[in-house]
Amino acid sequence: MNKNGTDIQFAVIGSAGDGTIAAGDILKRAMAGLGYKVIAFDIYPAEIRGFGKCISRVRITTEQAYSLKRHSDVLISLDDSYAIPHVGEVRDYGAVIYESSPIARLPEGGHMTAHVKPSQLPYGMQVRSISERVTASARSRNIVVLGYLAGLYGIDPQAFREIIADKFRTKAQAVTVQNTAAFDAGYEVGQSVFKLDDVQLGPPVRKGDSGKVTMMTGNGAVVRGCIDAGLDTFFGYPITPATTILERLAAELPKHGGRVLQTEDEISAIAATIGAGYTGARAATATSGPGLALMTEMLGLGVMGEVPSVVFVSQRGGPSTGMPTKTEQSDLNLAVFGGAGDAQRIVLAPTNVEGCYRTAGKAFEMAEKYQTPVVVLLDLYLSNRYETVIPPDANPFAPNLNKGLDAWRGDGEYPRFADTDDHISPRALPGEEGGMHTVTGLEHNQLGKPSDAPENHLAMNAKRHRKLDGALSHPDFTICKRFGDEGPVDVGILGWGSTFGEILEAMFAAQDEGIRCSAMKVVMLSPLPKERIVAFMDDCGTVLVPELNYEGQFANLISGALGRPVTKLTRSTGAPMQVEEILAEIRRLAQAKAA
Amino acid sequence: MGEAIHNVIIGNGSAGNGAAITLRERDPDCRITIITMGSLPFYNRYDLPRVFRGCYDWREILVHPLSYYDDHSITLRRNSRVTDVDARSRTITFAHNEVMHYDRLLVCAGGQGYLPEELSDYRGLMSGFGSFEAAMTTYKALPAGGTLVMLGGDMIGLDLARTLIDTGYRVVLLTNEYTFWPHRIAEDERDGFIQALGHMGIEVVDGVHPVAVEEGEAGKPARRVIFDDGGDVQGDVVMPSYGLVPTAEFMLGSGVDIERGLLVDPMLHTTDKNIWAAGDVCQIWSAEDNAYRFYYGWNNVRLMGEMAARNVTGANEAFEGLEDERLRIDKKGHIASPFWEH
Amino acid sequence: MSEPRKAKNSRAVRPGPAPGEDQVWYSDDPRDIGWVRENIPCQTACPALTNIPAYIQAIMEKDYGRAYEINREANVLPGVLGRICSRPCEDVCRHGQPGNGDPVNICHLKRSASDLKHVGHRITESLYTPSGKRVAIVGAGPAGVAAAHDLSLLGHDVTIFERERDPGGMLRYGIPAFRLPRDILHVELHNALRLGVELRTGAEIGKGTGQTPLARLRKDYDAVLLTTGSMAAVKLPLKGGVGRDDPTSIEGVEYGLDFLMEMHRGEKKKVGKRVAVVGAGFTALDCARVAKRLGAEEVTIHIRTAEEYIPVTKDEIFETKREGVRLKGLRTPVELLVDENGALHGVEFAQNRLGGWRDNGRRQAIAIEGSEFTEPCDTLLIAIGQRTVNDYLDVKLALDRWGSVKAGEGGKTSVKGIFAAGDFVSGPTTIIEAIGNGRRIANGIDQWLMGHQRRRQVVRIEPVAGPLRERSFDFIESQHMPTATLTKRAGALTCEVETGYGEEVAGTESKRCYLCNLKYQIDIDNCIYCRACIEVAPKNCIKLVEGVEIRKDGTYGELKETRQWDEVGAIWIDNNECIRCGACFMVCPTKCITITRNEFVTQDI
Amino acid sequence: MTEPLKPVYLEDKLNEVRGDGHLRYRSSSLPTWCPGCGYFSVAEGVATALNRLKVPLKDAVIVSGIGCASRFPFFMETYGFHTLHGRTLPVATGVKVANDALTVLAVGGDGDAFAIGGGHIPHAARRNADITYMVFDNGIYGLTKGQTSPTSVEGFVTPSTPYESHDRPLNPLMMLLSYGASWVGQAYAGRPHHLTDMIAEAVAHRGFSYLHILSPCVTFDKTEMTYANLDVRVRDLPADHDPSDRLVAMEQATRAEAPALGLFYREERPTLIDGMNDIAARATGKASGKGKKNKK
Repeated sequence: MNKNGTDIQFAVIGSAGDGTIAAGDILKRAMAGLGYKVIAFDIYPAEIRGFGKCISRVRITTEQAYSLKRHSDVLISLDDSYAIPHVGEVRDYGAVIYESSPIARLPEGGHMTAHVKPSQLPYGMQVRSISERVTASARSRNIVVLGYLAGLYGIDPQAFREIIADKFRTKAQAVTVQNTAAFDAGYEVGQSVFKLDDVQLGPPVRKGDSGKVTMMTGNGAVVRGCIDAGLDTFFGYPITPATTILERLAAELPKHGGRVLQTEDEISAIAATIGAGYTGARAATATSGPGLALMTEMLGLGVMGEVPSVVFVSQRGGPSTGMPTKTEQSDLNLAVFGGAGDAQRIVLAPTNVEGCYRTAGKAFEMAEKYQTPVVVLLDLYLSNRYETVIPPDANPFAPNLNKGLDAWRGDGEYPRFADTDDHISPRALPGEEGGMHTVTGLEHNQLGKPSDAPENHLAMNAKRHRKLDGALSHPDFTICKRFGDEGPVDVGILGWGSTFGEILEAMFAAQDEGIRCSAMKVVMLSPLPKERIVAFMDDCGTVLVPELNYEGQFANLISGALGRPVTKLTRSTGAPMQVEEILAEIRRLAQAKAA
Repeated sequence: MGEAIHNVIIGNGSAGNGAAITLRERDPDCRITIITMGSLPFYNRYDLPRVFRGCYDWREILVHPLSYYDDHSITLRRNSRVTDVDARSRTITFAHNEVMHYDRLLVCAGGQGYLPEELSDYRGLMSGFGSFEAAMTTYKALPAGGTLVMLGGDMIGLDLARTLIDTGYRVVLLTNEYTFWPHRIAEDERDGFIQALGHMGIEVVDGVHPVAVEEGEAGKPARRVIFDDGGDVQGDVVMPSYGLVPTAEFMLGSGVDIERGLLVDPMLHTTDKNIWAAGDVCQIWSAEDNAYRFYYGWNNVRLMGEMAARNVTGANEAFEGLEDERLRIDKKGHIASPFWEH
Repeated sequence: MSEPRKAKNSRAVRPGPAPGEDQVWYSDDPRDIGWVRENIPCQTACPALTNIPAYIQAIMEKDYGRAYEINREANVLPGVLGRICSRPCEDVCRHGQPGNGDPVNICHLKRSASDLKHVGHRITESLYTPSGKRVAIVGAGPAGVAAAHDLSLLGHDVTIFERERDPGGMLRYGIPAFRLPRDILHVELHNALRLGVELRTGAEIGKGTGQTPLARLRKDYDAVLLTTGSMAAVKLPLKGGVGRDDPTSIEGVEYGLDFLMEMHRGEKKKVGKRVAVVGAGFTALDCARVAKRLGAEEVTIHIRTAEEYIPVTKDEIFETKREGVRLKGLRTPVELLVDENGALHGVEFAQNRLGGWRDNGRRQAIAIEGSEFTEPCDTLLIAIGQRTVNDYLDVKLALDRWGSVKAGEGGKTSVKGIFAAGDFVSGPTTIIEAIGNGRRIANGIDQWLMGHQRRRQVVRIEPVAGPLRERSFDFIESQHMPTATLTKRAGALTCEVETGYGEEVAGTESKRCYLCNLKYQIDIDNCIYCRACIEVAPKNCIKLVEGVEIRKDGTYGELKETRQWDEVGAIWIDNNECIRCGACFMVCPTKCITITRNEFVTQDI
Repeated sequence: MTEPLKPVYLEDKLNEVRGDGHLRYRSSSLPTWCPGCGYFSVAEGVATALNRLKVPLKDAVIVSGIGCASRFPFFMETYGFHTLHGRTLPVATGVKVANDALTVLAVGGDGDAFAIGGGHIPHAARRNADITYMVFDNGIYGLTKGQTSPTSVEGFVTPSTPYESHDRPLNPLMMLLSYGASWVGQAYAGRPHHLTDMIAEAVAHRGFSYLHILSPCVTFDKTEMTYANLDVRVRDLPADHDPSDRLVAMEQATRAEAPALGLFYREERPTLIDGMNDIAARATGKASGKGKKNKK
């Protein structure tokens, strides 16, 4: 892919106090502003500021790309001790930029120059002293390096200056001035340096809709989706990597008439969300695996009480506190099965940033329509990764799908949990005349009264499960989709969530090698679109399921639900899957098939 | 088994690389580190005029493939400037504050272009040709068919001048005692050689003494060289070519004897038992001349590197400069220097 | 004012404040003395112990007069030394250490204090009560003048006997005016001697043409100080010219020192077209530059060792080369080549190799047999050194093997009441060494005359409210000394080459000084070990330490660093690395960092 | 007249520090808190206090939850337990009940204590479990990078309260005084000596001791609970303050704008273990009628 156009990946590596992530952020925003397609992902430590490795990788392309590359073209080291192990990730004739005058006396091998390979091009610069000279502080080293990068590769400095101004908007004016000066100082040096590597920035491609192109993270897209879907209330509690949903909504939602509250914990957050849902508001919370674990009890209440609520779950490395800043897809079991009792809920998993937007909005439709909690499964890699996207022209989300009191025109007592043709009950909202009822976590009958009669529990369990079947054909929503070769193929790949980007890139590469293959993304994980998956599997000689967890939770879900074998490809390192890993497995399966 | 002996070579030119491969051949187990201030692997500096013949990619002038260093287990440290050598503790300190230990040190740091002190204020207005980067910068500064004003000459500069004339540029040469550096020219031969320069198409201005360089006026070429008699000459690029002076400053205070360059015996051994030197950086005692001598040129320098490496690894052989260092005039009436044969 | 307090002879720190100095502490603790010695490298390196950070701070505050006075306390000729000092201070300046950039131009700043002080500036001296003692000083060179000044300040009656027409010694007769303008020299010499010193010029002492025997002086005065310097050229026997010992008997050959001195006495000097200078000191360079100005076309300095080893500042070498003088190394002159008319036409040199290091810190050069070669020249100036002259002595004094007088503690010679100082004792050194030595010996004479020590050196410790510097100062580039253009210099023997810093440049340069007399310390009692200071430190200057080495002399040695938290006894500022930027001071949450100004002061006993 | 400035001699001070012995309470790894963090002051204080009280390393257990403050056990050489967010006190209570000979310290930040863990504190306090609970209050969430916390000032602007926080900060001292804590005190990281004294006193107290420590977050709070602000705001409790008078203590605690440093309230009453011993005694029929004091 991208054989003709621009395809460059930058990796900024440093420690948490170096402003590594901020540098990556400015870089990707500037590049998106210039009109490149951007995919970017940051890796940062759980440690307190000042310690631990941070990596910000930014891939810019002119053709569509679906994931990051294994090899970076340019490595920018803000801290050699962290960046040195990553020198190998720079391709031949790629560039390595580093501090040429560290203040500490280094032992032999302690400096980047000891590690840059002959095939790579070293660029040393006096980052720290330039920062100190220009800003009287070493803190702007990251900005100095960005300036250098822009000067070296001839990137329009204005694009950076605007982003820098925007980034430090909330700070004192002097901060912006200083950082701009730091950028300019670095730029001047970069311009004067003789460029030796063959990293070339081609012109960006701007299509007709270029003016609308914007860059956002998965979490940012969720926020946008929430707002477009008319989210009324949001309750949240900070937890990596979902925190930014709270933060962004705290900033944005009030502008659209909604309310945000930071509660004292996840238990309180989901409780408040369900309380608001019960009252008729579109309500949501966002958390990660540990928060979801705390919330499962309350999610059970949502299922039992048939109260709409949306829970965005950005997965990270587990179990327990696990690896808070590392990505993983290991909360599938918890999201689909977690909680007490048979508490089926809708679980959706978008595969890219644009999908985050659509799924977020549709989650509210579904929660409302099917009167149930909806869990939207993201993961750190998707939540935090940036992609350039084109927002839709018109708001794609239905404002109100509540089957209201109007749907019930019977006599007698209002059956809040009446079993109907589509098993969805008419729901009255507090404040509505004639719809007063009680919701409880206890098993109850159609009137909402507690009942532990065996036939009642059987019937109500069936009702609560069968109403969700409607979600499989929810309008304007892709619950799964096939890519690649049509008809019978040697290798089929089933994927979900953030890993699907790598799956697509691997599948395209395999096709280039002449392997017949296709891939299917499954967005709706519960209830599972069994028929569509079975049809796909029927076409495939062998089925590969790559995912980021140890057990193969999705593979287990599929083979458990369908009784069919699949080949697992699991990785639980905390890092995203590599395209090459999937490709190698496709090759292996294709060869095995041939033999 | 103890740790492998660490042989460190400062300098990534002909001498340093000749030394490295010789060391590797003679000791398959030792550690070899080449240190260079440049950012490129070993390339042929004498080949740099090729940029005027369309060679814009540094990979084309590399002497070895990039895998060479890995294949021979040679560590190449680029962009690394040595600021200090401590012969007592056998450590090297880099400008980037790293400290490296060596067992045996081979200084092959070469030379750098000399600029007379009286012109030092005008350094910023002059171009260089000492590295690929400098060569490309000069190339870019010179418009097609433009004029290069060369101060001095020297065999490196004159080699470039030949190429420039071949490729359609003008070269104005202000001659002086450095014009035929490093060749020693007898007084009575000089006029003949100067004439030969003219035959080659070089516009020779003899007997002037430049004292200043200025930016050209609007609409005129970019540079103006002013003489002590008030006269001047104009060109797009001014390039000083006054021969080389050894890059030996970092060795001051190391404990090794230095005059212009590192003083070595014919075995290329410095006055420290663990330090050898080779190439343009060293002044070799010549028993024949009863004087310390420099030896220049690709072949001499490479031979020195190899010889030093042999002596590092136990040989005890004296270096003798190659014969035929004399400047000649060929059949076409052009100057021919053994310095240009590499 | 109360009278000066008397310190006891104990080692204990004198407690309590001096009058009007509520918070000031005076200490003679070896740790404090050692600190000042090691942490203010410039002052320690200065033979006169000039309080350099203090005067640079004064320049920063635009108080040039005070800066001048601080200088003058150590060195009575700041304007002179600001031009021609050999600058041992700059060699050790912390700003010049690896990674810190270039040393502060201390000498240029010293000159700027002198140049920029108010035209109406008046010098201040606190005088001692007259002692009634009389001291004769022989020689009005830098050592003699410095000693005369201090002795007269201490209350003694001083008379200087000078054989030349004017005072100044080497300053006036050895250094060309393009390096040291005579009006500056005149004013500062005058100021040094105006406290009642009687100056008798044209007054030769001792044997020979001397009108006054030394023995007579010894009788007439309570003490006699000999500061007659090293005013003769070191002889260089050279073959050639029909075996004559004295090469100057050949036309075109002169000793450089004599050449300069004769010129400065007013003789018209001439040189040939091609001038060779043999030697490697300031005199050699001066000779070459004078020769160039006198119209020589080709001037070459021939050095026995190499350019790197000669005891001259890099700037001086650079300016010399800029004026067109060439330096050639590794050669020793062996023979003069003389034409049939007896005039010089060339010098034969032998090629040298470098030998070991000599005691005086110079490299040895060893001629290689059979390596002779010829350099043509019309004039040869020999400037290979100076020597002391003792043939005027009519009193028998013990001499060393170089013919210099032997002087013990306090400058005492073998004859009671006769003292010696400066180059006359040590052999040729530098002006600043002569001045420093002159002052020290003056102190010794004072002690001898009065029967007890009247002054001593202690460390004055004074709290400072804040850092006085900003981090941004560290990025100021070294300010170049502006020089006269080459065309202006050509042929002009009195056109000063260095034109001096203007006020703005001096201010800029002064900010570069790290003010190493400021001592940054962490009060461990209040330190919470939070490392906020380390976070902001620009260098590896704040350390986690387990202990500190105490040397035999009671001073501090190396800090013992550790990364083991349970061994960290202190977070400590390593003042040897500290560049006094103040960043740590600003950030400390418990304000446990203190700054004090620590400097040597002379205290009355 | 001001005191003349005495020179500080490093080795004198080092000898003092090393002779003191508190360094052995530190672990060998350097704390990973941001340089300048007030928690360093607490760490130093705890080490010094435990040393002063001669608590053997093996007999001390430090339990923490989640947060910057809860990193604390890693930097001490004693037993430590880094548990879950907000669940510090239940774990600490478990430790104490299992072995009442141990000296148990519970530590955490203001979020851990009063947000997710807020529900646990009243219960630990009223039980009078013999635990020293130290809350390092920096008024902000450091680990999640700067959101508002239960003790953040009203009007605090953080990423999660971009239009200012409208919540009133908790008054932990008032809470703890009303929860029935038997020892309530306050200290400030910027006054290390006083902090150390207070820690020593809190640890020495039999029963649930609550020490509130004002400790700036230098990374995320540049405006409110900074050293500069606190230096000006803090005051000492009045010299005649009676720590046995809960109402007077509450009156002092209400003046949150000028936090008072010192011991607010102290009472001696049977601890959780005393109660358990009493129940055990009653159950086995050996009741003496009154709860026995637990020997330390």
